[in-house]
Amino acid sequence: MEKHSFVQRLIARPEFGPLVLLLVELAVFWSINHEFLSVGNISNTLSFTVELGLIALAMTLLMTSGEFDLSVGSVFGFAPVVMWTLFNTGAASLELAFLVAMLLAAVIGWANGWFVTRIRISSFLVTLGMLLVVRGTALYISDGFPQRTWNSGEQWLADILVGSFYIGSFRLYASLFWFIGFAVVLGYLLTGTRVGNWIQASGGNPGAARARGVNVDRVKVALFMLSAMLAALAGIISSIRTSSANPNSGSGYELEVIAMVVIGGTALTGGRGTIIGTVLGVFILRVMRNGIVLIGVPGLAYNIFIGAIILGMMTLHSWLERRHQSGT
Amino acid sequence: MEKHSFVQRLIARPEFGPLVLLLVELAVFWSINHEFLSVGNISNTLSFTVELGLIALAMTLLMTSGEFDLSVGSVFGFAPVVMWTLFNTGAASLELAFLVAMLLAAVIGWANGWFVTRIRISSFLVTLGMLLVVRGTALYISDGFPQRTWNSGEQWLADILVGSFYIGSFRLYASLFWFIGFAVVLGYLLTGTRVGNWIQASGGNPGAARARGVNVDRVKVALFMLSAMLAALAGIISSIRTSSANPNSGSGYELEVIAMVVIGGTALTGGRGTIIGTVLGVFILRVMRNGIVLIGVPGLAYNIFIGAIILGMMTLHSWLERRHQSGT
Amino acid sequence: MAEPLIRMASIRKAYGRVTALDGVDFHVNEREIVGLLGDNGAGKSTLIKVLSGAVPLTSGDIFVRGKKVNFRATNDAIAAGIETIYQDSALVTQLSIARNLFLGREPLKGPRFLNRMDQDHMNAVARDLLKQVGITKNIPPTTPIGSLSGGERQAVAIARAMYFDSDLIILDEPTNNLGVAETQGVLSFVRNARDSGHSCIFIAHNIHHVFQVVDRIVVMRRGKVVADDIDPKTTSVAAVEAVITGMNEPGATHH
Amino acid sequence: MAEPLIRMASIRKAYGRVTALDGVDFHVNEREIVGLLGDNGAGKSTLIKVLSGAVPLTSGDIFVRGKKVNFRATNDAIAAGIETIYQDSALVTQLSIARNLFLGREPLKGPRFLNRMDQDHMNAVARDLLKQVGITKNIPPTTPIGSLSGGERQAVAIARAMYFDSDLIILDEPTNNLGVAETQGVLSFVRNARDSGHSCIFIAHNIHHVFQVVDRIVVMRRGKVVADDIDPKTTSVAAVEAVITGMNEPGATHH
Amino acid sequence: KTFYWISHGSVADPVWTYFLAGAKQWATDTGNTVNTSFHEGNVASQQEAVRAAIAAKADGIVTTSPDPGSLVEVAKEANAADIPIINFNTPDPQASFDAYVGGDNVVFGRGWAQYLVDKGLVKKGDFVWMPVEIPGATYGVQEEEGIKSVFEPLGITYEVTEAKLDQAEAINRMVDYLTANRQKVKAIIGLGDLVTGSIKRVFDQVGVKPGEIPVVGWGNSLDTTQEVLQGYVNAAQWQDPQATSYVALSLANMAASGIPPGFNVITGALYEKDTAQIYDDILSGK
Ligand SMILES: Nc1ncnc2c1ncn2[C@@H]1O[C@H](COP(=O)(O)OP(=O)(O)OP(=O)(O)O)[C@@H](O)[C@H]1O
Ligand SMILES: Nc1ncnc2c1ncn2[C@@H]1O[C@H](COP(=O)(O)OP(=O)(O)OP(=O)(O)O)[C@@H](O)[C@H]1O
Ligand SMILES: [Mg+2]
Ligand SMILES: [Mg+2]
Repeated sequence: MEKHSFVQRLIARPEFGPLVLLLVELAVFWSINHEFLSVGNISNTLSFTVELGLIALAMTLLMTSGEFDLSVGSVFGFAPVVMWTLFNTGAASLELAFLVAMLLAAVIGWANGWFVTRIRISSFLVTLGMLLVVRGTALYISDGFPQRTWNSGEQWLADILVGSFYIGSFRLYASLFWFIGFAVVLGYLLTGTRVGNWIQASGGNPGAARARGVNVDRVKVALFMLSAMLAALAGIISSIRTSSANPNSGSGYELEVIAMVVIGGTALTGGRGTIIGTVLGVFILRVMRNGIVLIGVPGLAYNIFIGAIILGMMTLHSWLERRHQSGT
Repeated sequence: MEKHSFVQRLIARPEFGPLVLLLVELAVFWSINHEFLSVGNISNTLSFTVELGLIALAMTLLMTSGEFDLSVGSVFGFAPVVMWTLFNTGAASLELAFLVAMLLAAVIGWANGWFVTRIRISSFLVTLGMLLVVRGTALYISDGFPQRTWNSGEQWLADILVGSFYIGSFRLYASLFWFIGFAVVLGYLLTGTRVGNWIQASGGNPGAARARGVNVDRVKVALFMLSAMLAALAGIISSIRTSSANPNSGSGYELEVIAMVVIGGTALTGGRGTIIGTVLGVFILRVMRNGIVLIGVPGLAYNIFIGAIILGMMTLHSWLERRHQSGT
Repeated sequence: MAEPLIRMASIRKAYGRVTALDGVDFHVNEREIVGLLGDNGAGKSTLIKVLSGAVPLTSGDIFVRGKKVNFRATNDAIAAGIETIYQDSALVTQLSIARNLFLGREPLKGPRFLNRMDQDHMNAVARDLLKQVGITKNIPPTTPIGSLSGGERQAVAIARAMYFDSDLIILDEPTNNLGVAETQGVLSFVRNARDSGHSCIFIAHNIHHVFQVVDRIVVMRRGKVVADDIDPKTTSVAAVEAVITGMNEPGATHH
Repeated sequence: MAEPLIRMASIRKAYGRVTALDGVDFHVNEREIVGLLGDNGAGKSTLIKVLSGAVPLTSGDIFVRGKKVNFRATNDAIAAGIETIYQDSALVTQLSIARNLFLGREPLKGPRFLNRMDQDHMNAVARDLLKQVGITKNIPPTTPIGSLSGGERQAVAIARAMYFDSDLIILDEPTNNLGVAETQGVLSFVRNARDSGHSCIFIAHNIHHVFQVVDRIVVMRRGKVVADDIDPKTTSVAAVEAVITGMNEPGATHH
Repeated sequence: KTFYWISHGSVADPVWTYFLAGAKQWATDTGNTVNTSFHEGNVASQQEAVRAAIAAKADGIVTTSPDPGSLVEVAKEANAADIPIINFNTPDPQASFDAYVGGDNVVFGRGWAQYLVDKGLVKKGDFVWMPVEIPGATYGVQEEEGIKSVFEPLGITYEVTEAKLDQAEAINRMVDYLTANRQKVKAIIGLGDLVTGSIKRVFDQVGVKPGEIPVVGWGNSLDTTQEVLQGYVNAAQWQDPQATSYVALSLANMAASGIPPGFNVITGALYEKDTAQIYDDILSGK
């Protein structure tokens, strides 16, 4: 009963479903257009993937603790606007401006957490309200004008965050290593540490966790702050890479990020989360968007395909789950 | 212990919080700009309110049963495009086109319900996928071009749905009566009927409801269909009133509608819902948007105000709730 | 002898790799109260969940009055006359006592198409039932379940079974949480059930309660039925305890 | 006599308009096992929820070893040495047995800043505890709570109280759902608790269980303490039952 | 006096920033109050805003047209209430506006297509890619109409794709598309300012040299003026966004003072590398 082979153990893991989905997806797209796995395309897909991925990592922990955050997209747009406004007006050095932007993000996350845990408003309403406030503030302080970033060329900070280099003809961004780093740290945090146990308990049965002396509120506030700060970091990385800090960038990311996390196998209702699953989920969605364009779907039908593939993949996913549940 | 005055009973009702919010809001806006309560402005606010309100009514029932629907906004845009495309190309009479559009909406709702109840995918992913498919289809069939509706002048169907008439200088749209009608019927359905009891039980404890022989799946599928059909009706009403059927209209409505329902006091997690609360929630949000434009908040700061007011009002709400909970 | 009311044959149920039921044969005759005993995790709850259609079985057959049935949902079992009170009491905490009592069987009033619930009737019946089940405190039937004490909730679940008569009533540990008066209420309810022509499966860890009311005792251990015809009138409590823990078996080991 | 370990004075607790506790005085001495009895809805669970900081009190004072305390959250009570096993068993169904056992007190391994849980240690302890509490079946400690039977869950909750020693252990109906062997495990655990210097509050509807282990019995009825110094050695079960149901009172009425 | 400036545009669209700047400048210069609002293509919400302005007894309203025909009713109501209502940026001849200030998207679209044809950059059988932020939004639809009238008779094919109003997303989607269709695409028409302004970053990412694929499109942003100067974009359309707002408000003010405007003001110019510096200077506020 306790002796099962490696394959059986792999199949029993909750991440097995998303893994199969990703492989199927890669195989299908590749068979239609071999360019799909070309060096140029992979490098291109990776660059944007990790930016959304950073947010998804933090969102995984937050959703495991039973809350979610709709304001990440607006923080993604807000933080770079603050940073580059400060820098471009000469009010601060780039390092200081970066710190100020991250600090503001932390405050936003803290405020989200405060409303949710103290005032006990549902995180849907709190973060929806915060989304509007933050997005509005970004527009207001920038007067709607995008901030220029291209005098960032010689900055060590910019290099550390998104410096790109080539391995052969393969262009890699430093941001990929940030993503890998955060994935490893947060994955370890969730599964291997005491805090990870608290996060899962906070989402699974907050009453029980509180009864055992876990400070559920502090856990949630910390995760809201993490989520806002990673969103800010992702936004700053993106602004440097695309050389523009537009107050509107990041709109609509919230739903996409939540979709990535859910496809990866994290429960929408809290208590169960997986970082590996999220990493797979991030790739599943990004590869899908890239692949659909690459195989030449008509432009206006783009959304039809994205939606249909989400539905189709989740059906496959649920079928895989059920098969393994009813096993033996 | 069972003898409490009318006031006490009013305060104990869950709808008391939203009611106070609405009154506070009306008072504040009116004190800033007296035009706010002018006949013209009230009639203007009402007309758009009821269209979003129709969707919110159906969403209340759906959320009480423990699910929600992100695809309503896209159905709102899709249904009128279908109807007017059929009519304008001469493929069908207006009545037939209307029926076809409503039927398609029913099919969309049924599909949502099928994926959620049969395949057991979370309604977040299902309706997000459906949102994309439906929006994409609307774009695709219309090639992105809005459909004209102004040859609708002489149609009885258009009159029944949105015909407007004056009471003194007060302009009323027939759609208001549709809203009132649906509010009464659905309110009665939720609180007074057997089906209403099933809806609440399906959201509160689906296992228990199933154990008692309630067909939870059928309840949910029916509510998904209701939600899609009311969204389609609202979209058609709106297209006639604004004389344009744009494949993009309705985008973002889903979050606004859910916010209305939640502000009204319906639980995001299911089991508890109130139609009266939703009607109040609809007015709270619409009045807010109208008032903000009227008192002359700068366009770029608009979102800041909306967000801040949502947060402020929910704080007040939660304070009212707690006061009454802890009362003697 | 006639076909029993319920017959379950070679029932197997596996949750993933865990085998909860391992070839169980079980029957209940007409007008019979069967006590189902067994240690924690023996498979009692799983057996009755299978019987009431709440979980699908892996293999095996169920017969009701000799006719093979295939329960795919609780509705099917209810339609076949099987009513169940679950251990993890299946109430909707947000709904009122009366609405819970009648959930799935709400009485209607007025024209059918209006689908109007007869709330006055529901409240009146609920008030009565609460008294019958032994609750002396005056709890309004419109109180939501969420604000009841543990025992009061259990009493509501019991009251539900008392009201709707079915051929077979299954009670999974109904006396847990119950006070003295309420426990007596349940036991006398079970006794009355037989007299009014019903059958009953009674699961409890308190062997004394079981002995007071049942006609026949069935014992399960580790997913198997190990004794299925113990007569409480001719057997001692201690002997039954030995069967439950497996002490009576030759070469029984205990760690 | 010295100050008692716990003293609660004139405790009132109202849920909205429902008064659950109506001026309760209650104390527990050092090394004392107190049995708390009372009918359903008498206020027992509410009393101990107040004592463990789970719900705020409306008025009244709590003293621990003579020092007035103000429990605003369960953390405060745990810090003061009060450990509680709730009736509606407070486990996280998604987490494994071992993770539930150590929730809030996870042992660490390696450098502190790594915050690394010592999972091997946790699993080993969990395995031991399950045996101690009477579960003979071989359940891996990594099994999620969600796939345990009702009694197995209760046993896990008990095991948790056994492992972390506190000055006062509160058990709210701990023997519900438990089989014969497991019940004996709990009762002997309570007896040992006193010998090793702990105090204990034991709530149960099974008066026989209570009689077997407690030093003193307190009875509540309708939010009030109606007897607070019954000695189980000198009183009969029937007499206590009469106090619980209120039959002993002059002019007691019963509907 | 109080004026309402109501736009169907999105705050996310850089060009609207310049429209807004013109309105603000006018408010500062004249000392009047201008209440501004954006409605992101939502017809119902825009109608509501215009009616709110009428209810508030505004001295004048300037508004864009989200969809031809959609403001016919409310324009009548404004006329009835004796409030001047000026249309800008997107025309709607059917509505009873007092005047129109701005360009004509159909004409712009035709201009771009004609430019590509006249310069010999595309010929029969060629394929032109036309990214747009929001397919179905009026501006893109009208431009497509103009483009179609030139390309269709010549047998030139084209495809519209969605880029989204988000810088990173837009770049990403455009890169994806260009990677897949690099051989096929003979020219690009950027139907909006955000997509045209992203061309340089897209070309750099995919490895297309400036000028390798001819590009025309909107030119109301600094990104685009720079792209024209550096040779990524061949020709770009200037719309005078600030001036459009400014003049529209001036007309409204004039009408409010009892002088009815009896004329429309048409704006716009297509610029190439040689004149791009002028617009670059305007946009960077020099
Ligand atoms: N959350 C709540 N809201 C409102 N009333 C409540 C709530 N919890 C308990 N009550 C009421 O308080 C009273 C005492 O409840 P409590 O749970 O303390 O009883 P108990 O003595 O533990 O009963 P049992 O033996 O049935 O568990 C009950 O009448 C119950 O209805
Ligand atoms: N959902 C589930 N998933 C996996 N295993 C399960 C599940 N439910 C029950 N089991 C396992 O099946 C076995 C039998 O459980 P069951 O609930 O039938 O026991 P029981 O006899 O009712 O015990 P108790 O007296 O403690 O209620 C247990 O070992 C349990 O671990
Ligand atoms: Mg059981
Ligand atoms: Mg209790």
